[in-house]
Amino acid sequence: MLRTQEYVLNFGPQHPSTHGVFQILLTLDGERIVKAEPICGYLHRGIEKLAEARTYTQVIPYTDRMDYLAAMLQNVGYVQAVEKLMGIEVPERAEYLRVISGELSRLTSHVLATGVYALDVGGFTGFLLCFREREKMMDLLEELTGSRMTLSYARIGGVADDVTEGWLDKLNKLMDEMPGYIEEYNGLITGNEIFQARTKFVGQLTPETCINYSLSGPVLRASGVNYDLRKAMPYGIYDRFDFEVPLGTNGDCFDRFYCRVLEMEQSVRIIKQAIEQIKEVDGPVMAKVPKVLKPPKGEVYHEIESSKGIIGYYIVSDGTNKPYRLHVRRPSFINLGYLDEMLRGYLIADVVAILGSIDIVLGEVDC
Amino acid sequence: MLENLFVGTADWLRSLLGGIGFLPTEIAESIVLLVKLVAVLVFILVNALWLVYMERKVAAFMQARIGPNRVGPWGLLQTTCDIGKLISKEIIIPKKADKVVFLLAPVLIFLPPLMVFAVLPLGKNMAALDLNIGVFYLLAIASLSTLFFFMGGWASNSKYSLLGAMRTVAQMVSYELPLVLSLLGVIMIVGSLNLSDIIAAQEHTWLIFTQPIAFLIFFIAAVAETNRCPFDLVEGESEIINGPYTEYGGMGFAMFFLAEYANIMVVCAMATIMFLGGWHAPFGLTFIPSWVWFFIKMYVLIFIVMQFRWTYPRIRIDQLMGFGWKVLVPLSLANIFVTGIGMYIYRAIGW
Amino acid sequence: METSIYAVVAFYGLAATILGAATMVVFMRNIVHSVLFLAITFIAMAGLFLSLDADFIAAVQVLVYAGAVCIMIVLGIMVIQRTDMNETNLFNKQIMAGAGLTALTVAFGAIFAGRTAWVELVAADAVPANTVDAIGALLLSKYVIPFEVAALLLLVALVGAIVLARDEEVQANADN
Amino acid sequence: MLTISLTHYVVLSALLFSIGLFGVLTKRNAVAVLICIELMLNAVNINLVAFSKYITPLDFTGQIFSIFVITVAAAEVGVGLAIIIAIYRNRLTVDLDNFDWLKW
Amino acid sequence: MEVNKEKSRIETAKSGIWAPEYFGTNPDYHNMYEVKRVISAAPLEKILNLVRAHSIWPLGFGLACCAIEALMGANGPRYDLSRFGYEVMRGSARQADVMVVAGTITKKAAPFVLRLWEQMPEPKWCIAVGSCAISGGPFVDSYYVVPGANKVVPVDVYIPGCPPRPDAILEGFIMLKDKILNKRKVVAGQ
Amino acid sequence: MSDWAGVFIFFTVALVFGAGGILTSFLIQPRRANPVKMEEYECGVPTIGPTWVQFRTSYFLYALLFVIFDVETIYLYPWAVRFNNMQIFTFIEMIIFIFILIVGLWYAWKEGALEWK
Amino acid sequence: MFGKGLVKGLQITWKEFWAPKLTVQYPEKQHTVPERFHGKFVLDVDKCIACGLCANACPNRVISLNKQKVGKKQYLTDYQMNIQYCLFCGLCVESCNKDALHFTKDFNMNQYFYKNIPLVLVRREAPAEPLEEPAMGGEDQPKPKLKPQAPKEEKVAKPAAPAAESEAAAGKEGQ
Ligand code: SF4
Ligand code: SF4
Ligand code: SF4
Repeated sequence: MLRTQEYVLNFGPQHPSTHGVFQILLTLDGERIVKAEPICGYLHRGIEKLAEARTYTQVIPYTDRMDYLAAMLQNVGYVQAVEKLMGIEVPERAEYLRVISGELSRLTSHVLATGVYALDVGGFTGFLLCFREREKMMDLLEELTGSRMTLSYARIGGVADDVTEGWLDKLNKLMDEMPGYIEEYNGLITGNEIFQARTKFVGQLTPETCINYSLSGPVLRASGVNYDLRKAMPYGIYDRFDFEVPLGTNGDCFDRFYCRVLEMEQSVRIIKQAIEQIKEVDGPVMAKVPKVLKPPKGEVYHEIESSKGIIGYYIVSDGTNKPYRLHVRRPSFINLGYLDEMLRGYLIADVVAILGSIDIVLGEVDC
Repeated sequence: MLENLFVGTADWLRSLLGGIGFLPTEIAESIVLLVKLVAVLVFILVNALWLVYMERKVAAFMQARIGPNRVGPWGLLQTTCDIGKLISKEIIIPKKADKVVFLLAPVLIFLPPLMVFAVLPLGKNMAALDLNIGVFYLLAIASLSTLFFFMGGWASNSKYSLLGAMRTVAQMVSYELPLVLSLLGVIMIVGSLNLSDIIAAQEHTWLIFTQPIAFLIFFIAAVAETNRCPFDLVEGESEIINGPYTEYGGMGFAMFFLAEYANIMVVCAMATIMFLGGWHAPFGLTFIPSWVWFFIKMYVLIFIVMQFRWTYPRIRIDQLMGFGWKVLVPLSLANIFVTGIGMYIYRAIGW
Repeated sequence: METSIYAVVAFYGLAATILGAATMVVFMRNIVHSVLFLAITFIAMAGLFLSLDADFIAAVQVLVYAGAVCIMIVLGIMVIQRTDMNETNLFNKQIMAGAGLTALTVAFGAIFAGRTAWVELVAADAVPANTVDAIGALLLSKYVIPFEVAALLLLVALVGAIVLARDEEVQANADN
Repeated sequence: MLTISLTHYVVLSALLFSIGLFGVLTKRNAVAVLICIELMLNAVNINLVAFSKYITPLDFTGQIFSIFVITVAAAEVGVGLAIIIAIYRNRLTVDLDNFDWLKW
Repeated sequence: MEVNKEKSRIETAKSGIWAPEYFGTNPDYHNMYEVKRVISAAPLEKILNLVRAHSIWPLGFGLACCAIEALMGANGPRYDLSRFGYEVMRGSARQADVMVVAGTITKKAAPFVLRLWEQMPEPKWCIAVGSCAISGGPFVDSYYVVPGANKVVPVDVYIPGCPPRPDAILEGFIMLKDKILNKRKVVAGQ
Repeated sequence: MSDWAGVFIFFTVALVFGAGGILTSFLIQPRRANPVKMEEYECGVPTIGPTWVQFRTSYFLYALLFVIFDVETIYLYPWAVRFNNMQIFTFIEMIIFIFILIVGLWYAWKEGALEWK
Repeated sequence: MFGKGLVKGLQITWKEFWAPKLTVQYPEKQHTVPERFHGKFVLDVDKCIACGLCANACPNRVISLNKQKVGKKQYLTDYQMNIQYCLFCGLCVESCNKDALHFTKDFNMNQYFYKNIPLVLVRREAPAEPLEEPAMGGEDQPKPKLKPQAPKEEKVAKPAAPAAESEAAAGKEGQ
């Protein structure tokens, strides 16, 4: 019996909804997907290789450029790895600042993911309204760090600068407003029946697959696996905060999306607690570290929970002031691993929905 | 005074031409007709430009921004600039494309909306033509645009265009049926296909009150027919780039672009005529000219269509087809039954 | 009966369009072009119907033929065409025989037409303006049986076509 | 010459019919044959409507019959295309030159 | 010789394989094919330029970090590129006027960037946003990064920054507008 | 007749408008040929395989259903026009007519012809 | 259930339609740029001792400085930032012990031509004689921020020669 002719469609690299330069070679039968072949590497910049020619401090700005949506989390992951390697104690206040700016980064990333997802399924207004709040957060980040996206705020042994006057109050105010905004996203995007029809029970992932494919972040938690490094293996000072890990049940696009929305609420909670606690903590934001960092020979692996999943830094030091080898476990890349099977049997429109729900960032995928 | 602005002008022109004397009446009539037609053409173009501008402004306002405001006063000339630019932009005819059909599609795409506007009464006695089978004419002409969309997409000979074209055809075909069937209720009540008759029948009660379901079906189907959100799969930016007109640039694209807005105007005007009483003034507010009323009603509908676009996500194609065939078609058939039975009861009670 | 100059012009123009487009339908090498010319034929034919005072039929012609049947044929083509569209509508081996047969038919027609005593049977009345009304009335009284039969015909066509063209998997299962 | 009479329509119809017939006999693509059948049916319609106008303008017999013809034509195209699709699925061709088998 | 080079360049854009020797060697390589006009009158051209300058539709494609700022941020509620009428992001290269190269062009991406550029209809412009697009930026010594968009396409306006603020992007668009309106002045260095 | 002449004039005007637009554009646009430009656009990479691809039957089935129901409407409209001055008998005739077609719709539904494949 | 979310959405957009707009009309007004913003660089020439720490701290070798020994002191003759390679990370500013290098809030570094992009912060001839010790603020001292002149070709062409524009002599400084 004959089937219809299958044909190959280039989905990307220049496509409005591949979140950058990502290409999927879709083998289609009508509009159904028979096979999907993700092609990445359009943004491979060789950051790992470049890091070998830079001193430990100089690598920090490069980590920004991997997951440029949540740059602070990348910074923190890297500097904590180096600190682990060198055994540096980080001042209390710096830890708090890292948490605050890190969670703020996570918020910007999640807000963007929410908005972009709305755009992917066709709701333009949701996208721009999310940007409205993102601008406010970026303002705060900019005031703190001097850059809007590529923050380079963390330093080995602390953070670059203390907060400015009144910054914490502004932040507190924004965090007070956040639940209202999230409510609005829920009204505009989450609660919309068309949106739910588009995303519910699409691209489902079982907990087993998630674990087998080493998926992490909201993608994993949407399938109901309670694994958030901030809770499971608290790093930094995350054990001091009281927050929940939102979990999904179906592991479908909707859950993945909604997990992010819920995580935003938790981030707001963490930031508010941190603001309360940091007021008690005074002191320097930078530990006493030598001008030229020469970690001892050895290797270290450190992972933290970034906005996309677990990001791990593996550093090999040969005793000089430059890393001998740097390798990054990039959650976006690993989360993409199951894409082919996830897409099979769905329609073209679902490609966008599924890809959007994984929330990749190409700088991180290709590194 | 304002009421008869346009009708009066036409009459004046007619008498003027008649006054010349040597022109046979047929020629004079044709000239008047031609003037009317050109007026309608200009009207459509100006409105389409305005609608593009309005769309961008509405979008901006719903998204906490301002929208075009630099070119001309309040940015009013923005779309004019866009069209001017598109005219002077290169039209690329892909090598593998079917060149004649490729160029023919944008030429023809404006035909249905323009021809439909020929019969729409935009005010009291303000139809360029008054046809006996008005409604049927509208539907027949409107059904043509499917073919033109297909031509455009097919001739481009690129996969996204072809996908878009197939989607267009499937979608427009599916939603034309509820559109056609929902109007049956109106026809049953009015008993005529003539648009003037339909409007006249609504002098006291708008048909939206007697035919609410039909209106709903009509409106939804009309939104889908014009490929607007949430049914804008055809040009679903995030899925198949630009659908049938992926390969069109410059004026070819401008034609599709303007035709889309002209189509919105057509369906909103149709809905106004069929269900909202056309140019009849509500609450006896007759001091406002009839054509103003027509405009107000039409623009309210257009605004709603735009708000849909800037609120809703896009529906998926299988859901779209399912919704059309499994919900709207049975519903519109049921509406016919209900209307028929209702009218019998109405007659039996003998009001 | 004297006809106005406009009607004459309209008739000849439309007739030329119809015949020209129909010829192109036959001679086009690309089947989609054939369909597009078919659409032109249909639309011109609608114009012809208008000149015959059959406005309803004209609208039906556009609605059903140009708006629906053409689309269906085009979609049918898209479903069965696997390769390039050029060279999809060629003549078969019997082109000469076909041409001969057609010529023969035309000749016979002409002969018989020539032998018929043509009387200009022209009814005195004009066609009433409101054709739809009359057609509606007639359909539901005089022609009610064909009317219902038409419905049955459509049903049978629908069922038959679906059975034939049903989706592949379903048929594959049925075959096994 | 300046009158358009019934004869004109009949001749037009005959010509259209012949074109259709020629197509039916000579086209290789099965869809093209269907298209040409449509042309022939349309030729019939011209006759029907013309006769209706010129012979029985008040009866509408011709017009109503042309509606029936249109119905039949639509059904015919539908079923015809479905048959072609079914054949295509089995034989991967719609070329009538290859349709010389007697059973599937 | 030149023609051969041009041919190779076209081959590159077709094949999708980065071949550095075809880029950037001839500064004028984008003008190999001459622009043809049926009617070209200076006053008409002036009007058209006026119109073009106020309706620049960007091609919606982002390469890296800068795209978030240049294409999304500048379109966002606060900066609102749409005030100038430049917000109509076209998905298809056929309808775009300006190519905003926002991000790192890698060797894998260069051919498709070039292909998109070539597929854009005349007249077209290019804005390079961010250090990466200007010169390879932070990754200039990487083995996989093309040092600058101007190796691939002719750039009209450079917007340094990593990433630049959306304000700077707006400024860049305004500069492009000035350039379209007043090409000679800009070229002559004011 | 004269009304329809108006329609014809409008048809011509619309055609002239469309053709005029495209022609004007061809007159004033700058053109620059280029082999890559003339290739089809597909997200910036060369396309793979033939571009006129084959589609599934479900598209055709929708069109088929549409044709059948469209033909139905040409019966329904004259009926609807006459509806006001008709006997109950004709209404029942119509119900039978519609019912027959609803059976068709139901059959298509049952057979999965309304499912998007 | 069906319809509630749809109506809610319409309500929200309707509300937003009348809500105040956030847009800052850029060329006329500007959104406030914070103090710490990493924008254009300025060099306080008087403070700079030409130690080269900043150039060393930079991850991408953006800063190229030339110095001459005048008397006992190093005299900065040339300080150019090839900001086309810059990450705007701030490591250089942080590393400067003398607090000579700063960011400004000026974000506009746009250029029409590639060769105008590098920021020439200092370009001057070294004086033949060692200056008097309190020479700061002398009349013929160059201003800290110079109008960029046409820089030397080889400085600009770090990885490869710029391709696009070769025709014009000098470009337009970003407005
Ligand atoms: S210039 Fe900076 S922000 Fe822009 S793409 Fe390059 S690394 Fe990313
Ligand atoms: S900001 Fe960073 S990249 Fe730029 S010059 Fe300073 S250290 Fe170098
Ligand atoms: S700017 Fe500062 S770090 Fe750089 S050379 Fe001058 S004094 Fe040294």
